[in-house]
Amino acid sequence: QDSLVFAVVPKAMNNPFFDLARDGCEARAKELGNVTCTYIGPVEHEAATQAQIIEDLITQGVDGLAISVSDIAAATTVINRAVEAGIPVITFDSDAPDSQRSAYVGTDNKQFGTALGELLLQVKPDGGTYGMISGGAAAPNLALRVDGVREALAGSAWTEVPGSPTFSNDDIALAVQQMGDLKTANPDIDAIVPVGGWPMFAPDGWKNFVDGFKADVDSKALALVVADTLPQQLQLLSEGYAHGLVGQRPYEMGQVAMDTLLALTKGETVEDIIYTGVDVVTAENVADFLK
Amino acid sequence: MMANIDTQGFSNVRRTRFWQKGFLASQSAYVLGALIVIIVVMSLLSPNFLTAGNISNITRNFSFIAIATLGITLVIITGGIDLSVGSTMALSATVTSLIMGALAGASFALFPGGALILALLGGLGVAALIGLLNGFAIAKLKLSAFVTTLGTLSIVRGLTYVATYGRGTFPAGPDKDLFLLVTAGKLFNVVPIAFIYLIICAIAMWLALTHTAWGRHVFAIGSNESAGRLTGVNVDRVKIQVYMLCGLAAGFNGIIISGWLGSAPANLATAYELTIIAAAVIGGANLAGGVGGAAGAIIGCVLIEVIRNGLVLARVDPYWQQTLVGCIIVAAVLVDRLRSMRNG
Amino acid sequence: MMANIDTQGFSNVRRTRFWQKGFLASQSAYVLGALIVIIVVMSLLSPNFLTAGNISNITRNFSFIAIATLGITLVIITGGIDLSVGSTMALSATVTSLIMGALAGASFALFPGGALILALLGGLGVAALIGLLNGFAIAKLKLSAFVTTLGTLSIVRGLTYVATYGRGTFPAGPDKDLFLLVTAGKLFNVVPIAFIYLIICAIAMWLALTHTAWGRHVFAIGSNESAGRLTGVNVDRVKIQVYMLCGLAAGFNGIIISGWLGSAPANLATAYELTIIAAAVIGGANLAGGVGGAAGAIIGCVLIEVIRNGLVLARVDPYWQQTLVGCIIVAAVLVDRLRSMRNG
Amino acid sequence: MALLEINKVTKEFGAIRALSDVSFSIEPGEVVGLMGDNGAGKSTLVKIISGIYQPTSGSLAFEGASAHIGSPGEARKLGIETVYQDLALADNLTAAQNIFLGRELKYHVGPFRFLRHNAMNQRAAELFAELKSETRADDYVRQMSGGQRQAVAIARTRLADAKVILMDEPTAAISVRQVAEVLNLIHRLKDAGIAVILISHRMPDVFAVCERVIVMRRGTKVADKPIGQTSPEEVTALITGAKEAA
Amino acid sequence: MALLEINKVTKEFGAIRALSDVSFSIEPGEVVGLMGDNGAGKSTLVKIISGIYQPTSGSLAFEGASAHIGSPGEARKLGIETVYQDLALADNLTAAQNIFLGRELKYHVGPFRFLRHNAMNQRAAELFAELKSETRADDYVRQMSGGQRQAVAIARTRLADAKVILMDEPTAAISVRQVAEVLNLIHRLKDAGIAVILISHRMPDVFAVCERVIVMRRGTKVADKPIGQTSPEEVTALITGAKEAA
Ligand SMILES: Nc1ncnc2c1ncn2[C@@H]1O[C@H](COP(=O)(O)OP(=O)(O)OP(=O)(O)O)[C@@H](O)[C@H]1O
Ligand SMILES: Nc1ncnc2c1ncn2[C@@H]1O[C@H](COP(=O)(O)OP(=O)(O)OP(=O)(O)O)[C@@H](O)[C@H]1O
Ligand SMILES: [Mg+2]
Ligand SMILES: [Mg+2]
Repeated sequence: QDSLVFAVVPKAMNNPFFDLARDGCEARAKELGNVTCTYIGPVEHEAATQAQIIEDLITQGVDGLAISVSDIAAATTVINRAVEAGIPVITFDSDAPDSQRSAYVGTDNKQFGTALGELLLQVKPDGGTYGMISGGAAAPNLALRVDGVREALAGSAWTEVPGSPTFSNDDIALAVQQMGDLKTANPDIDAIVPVGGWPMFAPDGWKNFVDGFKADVDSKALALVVADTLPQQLQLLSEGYAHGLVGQRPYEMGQVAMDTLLALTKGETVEDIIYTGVDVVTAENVADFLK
Repeated sequence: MMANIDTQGFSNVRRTRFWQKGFLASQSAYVLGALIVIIVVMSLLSPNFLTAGNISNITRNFSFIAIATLGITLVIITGGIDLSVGSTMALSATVTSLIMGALAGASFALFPGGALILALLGGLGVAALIGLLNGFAIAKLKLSAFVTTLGTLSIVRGLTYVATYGRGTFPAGPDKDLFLLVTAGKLFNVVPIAFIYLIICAIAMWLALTHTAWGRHVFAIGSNESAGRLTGVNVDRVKIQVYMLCGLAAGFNGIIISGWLGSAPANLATAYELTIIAAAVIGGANLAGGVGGAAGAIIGCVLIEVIRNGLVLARVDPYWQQTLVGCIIVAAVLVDRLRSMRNG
Repeated sequence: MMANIDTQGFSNVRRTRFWQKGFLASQSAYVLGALIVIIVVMSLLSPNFLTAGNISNITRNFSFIAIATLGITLVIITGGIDLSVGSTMALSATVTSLIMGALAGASFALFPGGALILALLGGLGVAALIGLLNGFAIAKLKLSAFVTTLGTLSIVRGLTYVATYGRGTFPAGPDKDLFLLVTAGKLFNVVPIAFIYLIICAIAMWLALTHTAWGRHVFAIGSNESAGRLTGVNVDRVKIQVYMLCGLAAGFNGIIISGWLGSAPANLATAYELTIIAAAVIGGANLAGGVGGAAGAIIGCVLIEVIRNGLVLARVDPYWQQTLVGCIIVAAVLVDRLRSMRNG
Repeated sequence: MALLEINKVTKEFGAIRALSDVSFSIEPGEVVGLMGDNGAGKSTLVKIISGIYQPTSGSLAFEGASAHIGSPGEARKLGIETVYQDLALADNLTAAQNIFLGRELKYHVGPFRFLRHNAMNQRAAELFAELKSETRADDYVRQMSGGQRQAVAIARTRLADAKVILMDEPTAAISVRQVAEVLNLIHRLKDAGIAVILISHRMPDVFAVCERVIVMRRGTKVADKPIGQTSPEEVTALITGAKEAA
Repeated sequence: MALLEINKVTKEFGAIRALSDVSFSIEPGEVVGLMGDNGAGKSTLVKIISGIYQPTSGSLAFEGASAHIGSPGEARKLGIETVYQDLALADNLTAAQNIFLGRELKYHVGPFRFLRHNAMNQRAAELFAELKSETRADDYVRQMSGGQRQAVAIARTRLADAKVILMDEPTAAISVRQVAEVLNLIHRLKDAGIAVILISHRMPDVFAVCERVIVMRRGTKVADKPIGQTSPEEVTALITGAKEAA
């Protein structure tokens, strides 16, 4: 069989999360041999640009598309166009369920948020006030996570502070600044839950913030439960700079995306929804993840 | 304009050669030359580049920003700037979607297309209002155009998020098909309708700029605002009109994009303002004011889109694409140096 | 400057009142007034606003963009613009991190701090080089500053991605602690060291602008470039120097941020250029050239950071925050109208 | 009834009092010379009459009625036309375009009005010929010589249907023979009943065309005399302050 | 040996030939008048000598050696100083700052050199007093009257250590008594061995100070005569083209 070109389209190329998905794709493509993984997307999170790039990829005649959907309705339109052009399409990380895509590979974001909330309950069952930090205000998967957290904590002793979530627009420096702002605005806040790993992507900025309230953090008076499990986050957790992490598996998403697309080109049927699962990491099991 | 009536009898003045005047002596013409070279190179790099499908894609894509670029070119000719175009595109599209949705659920029935017309009026009305506020602050309160429109950039984007709670909207209701037809349709199944709108707008703008007193005043304001004022030009009114037109163009453009996407996400057209201004400037508009035109604006948009599309099709490493886009943009304006050299 | 030596004997000239000249008659002073009002309002809205911890946070946050704002103010005074500052911050931080990492693994041993010095030189060198290229294209090739630096914005950001394959880097190696100390440390455990750098840079800039021939030439170029050229000012050299200083300031700022973050992500400082330019303009720099100063640049940065921080502390609905930021920025420059009214 | 009356007009710019309590009046068809040293306030006075500046105190009356002239547009509507010292030209337009700026010739096509390019160019060329100026109507002002620019500014006034024309050093940059044409022009304007205020540093010109001369010194009016009752020497003494008032 | 020699200089701007085959030379300490109608090419010639424009063809020689003057800076270094017709002032600087632009007075502090603000302001005030000009050294040029601006441009040349000074209509906007001062200044320059090229439309001034007059018409030199062998009438005829050449 001739070589196949599968394109992986992230929401934004400036987000380190998608780098892991890319690495997974490329690694699996190499293993498969006859598959090339093309990773391309808009530099910043913006729906129309993503749609245009997908159109270009259709023109280019790629053999399969894996898309992390930036805007559901917008992506639905182009996905259907790609399918009409005979290109198998799957979504990953972020879904467009009503489109003609063949499968979704990734996290159940609602469940992901619920897991964050449950982890917080586990870390600090007696409750208090909490604030969240989100990324782009328009990202549907982040909105689902925020909802998930709220759902898990509904009926518990936890209440959300006003002004939450703050939107960091995926800007790491801004996310750390917002940690400080949340704590300053609500000096008695009992937990901060970033629904993406942004502030911890700046390890020293994070440490700097935590060091200001180290005693509170150590005594869990201030609980820190964060999304994502990138290596630097695991390191921080193992050093006691956070209480728990809930991670997606972007690397696996990339791998599974390649497998699924290959299966589709061979004419096989695939599962409609393929969850890659979540990892819940706390001080107890962090060593396993750090390896 | 007729040259010879009055140069007769000037012993030291030759006839102006055809390449020394009009379009051929403008930056636009030289950038057009660069564009043609780039098109040739791209078509050599990728066999798919000059296919009918891709040409139609390119046409549609540049039409998306080109109408807004026409609007901002007007503003730039008056020596101003408008950073709020991207946000205006988003809010205008959002309002149109919201109204369509609201009317779909309305208890009273409208004549067919009625909801669409109301929705379009609403979307464009908001865009015009943003332009009006910009223009008022700049012309009457004499605020810096940069700061004012940076403020509106933020205000309008914020309102877009507020209006939909960040979720974005999509056009719905009985008129949805009609909406898609008039925004994302293709004439004779080939020519994107957005391109037709662009051509109509461009011709209207060209007529207004070169053959009406209003256009003359636009250039006069950009060239020497106080001279315009002293000779009785109603500078404030023209400026407000120009910002309103720019807002309208951006809003119209936003609505068209949302039709093509079938959605009006709240982050629509984020950071488009720099691309749009760049397209205008590459096409020959001068940020110092007094220079610019419709043809140049379109050439600038085509250039930017051809580079973007061409590099994707040529399968250039995406990390290098951004670098190359920058290089080609600088190279394209560099050809304009040839002109200054030739004209001494 | 001494006013009275030569106005003696002009029967129709009074002494200039203290509020009619110098800083008090500048836009900066009026914006400072607006800033104070905003601070009072914010401290009423949120009891935590004026706590020591928050003041230290604010100080640090605005220092992060303020050094780059000083640099861009120089460029704006000459009548130019530099859109590539955000990208330069990122590349400079990335290069510094990369060199530190590479030297950590090097087989030869350096004296303590040696790796840091090399890394800083590398990072700042890259920043200066970007500035040099911008300056060269603008001064010598006479390209439009907007298009050139928009090109470098894209080129430099692309190179940052290429250099790390989009992954970002982390400062590492034996000198890491020293690096954190000189970038993110606090003097006497209170004053962020970034603030100290800012004050030093601002004083140096103030001295250069008001008390050296070079500064005078910077203003002359922005006020009337050809007049500068005609009176024998080496316009091209000054322009290139100004763009280099702007690049250096941005690079230095980027390195400081990366030290504070402990990370140099590839998307560091994305879209900061507009904020930075806005800070400069709000602080009184005029995009038309010839006006601006160090104090104003800092006031502009403080204003923007106070608004951002204050709205979060006041627990304003995050969807409304963006809208309010825009409104307050416009309102803050509106006070400058008072000045024109008072000066007739 | 005086055409234009200036009543105790004062204008301050910060610490500078450019005009203090200046009063005079002008009859229809009168040609008045306004002289004074550099910085005496002549241009400031012209700018107040033509609506650019508002007086700090004092008032104006036009055709007997008290007039508030808020903008150059309003001044034009009253019939006050001005040749500004800094010429007020838009560099990126041609000579003809500048001359017709704000009063373009148009033709109608349905509801639209389009420019009559040819007619305007031709008329502009005629005006330059009339002024004996070496200026080409379709050249851009940007690339014109100093005198050509001034010719454009003067040609503008020929189109206006004005009652009074203020000329702020109209002959500063133009050549010998055009100076003569401009003086001729002023004579013709006077014959047509149009009043002229001529600001000039050229004593012979003022004495050749003006009926009356007003001298300013450091913002105050120091003399206002029929030309027959004074002499160039006296005026010079008044300008330099050698003579206090007359 | 001639100080400055112009050799068949031609300058074209697109379709306009602003200068065609112009040649002349100037001796040290000579004062030459350059006259011609508007648009005759006088300012273009000045700009070629001062390095702003490069000739389309033809060459220059300075002090006997062929000179390529690539920029105004180079011209200044050779000892060519110019008062430009458009004055070349930076509006956002004060009069004193403009006068000293490019040759500021400084004092040393270690490796740094700082401006001597007071010294410059004082010297500028002296220069204005010398020119009998009503101009204040610490006023911004932006807010100055036309004549005050011109005074600033003239004052500049007083600082230079020049061999030849080109004055392009230096007296266009200044008042009567300063015109006399400028003519005095030219006499003093001549006495100091400095050559002057004076462009002016004021016949009496040219005849008062120049030893020789060069007349241009539509880009060509039509006359080059010692002042004693010609008359205002002849020069006027040459300027207008009534007389072809002399
Ligand atoms: N906008 C302004 N701001 C401050 N001062 C001004 C302004 N305009 C004029 N002046 C000052 O007012 C005075 C009068 O200026 P004006 O231009 O009226 O003089 P003028 O009589 O026209 O002189 P000239 O013969 O040189 O043209 C001058 O001292 C000038 O510096
Ligand atoms: N940069 C330019 N581009 C095109 N044409 C120009 C340029 N500069 C001057 N010209 C033309 O060259 C001719 C000579 O202009 P120049 O300024 O030398 O005249 P001048 O003799 O100084 O006249 P004036 O007495 O009015 O100052 C004019 O016709 C003018 O329009
Ligand atoms: Mg005047
Ligand atoms: Mg001239």
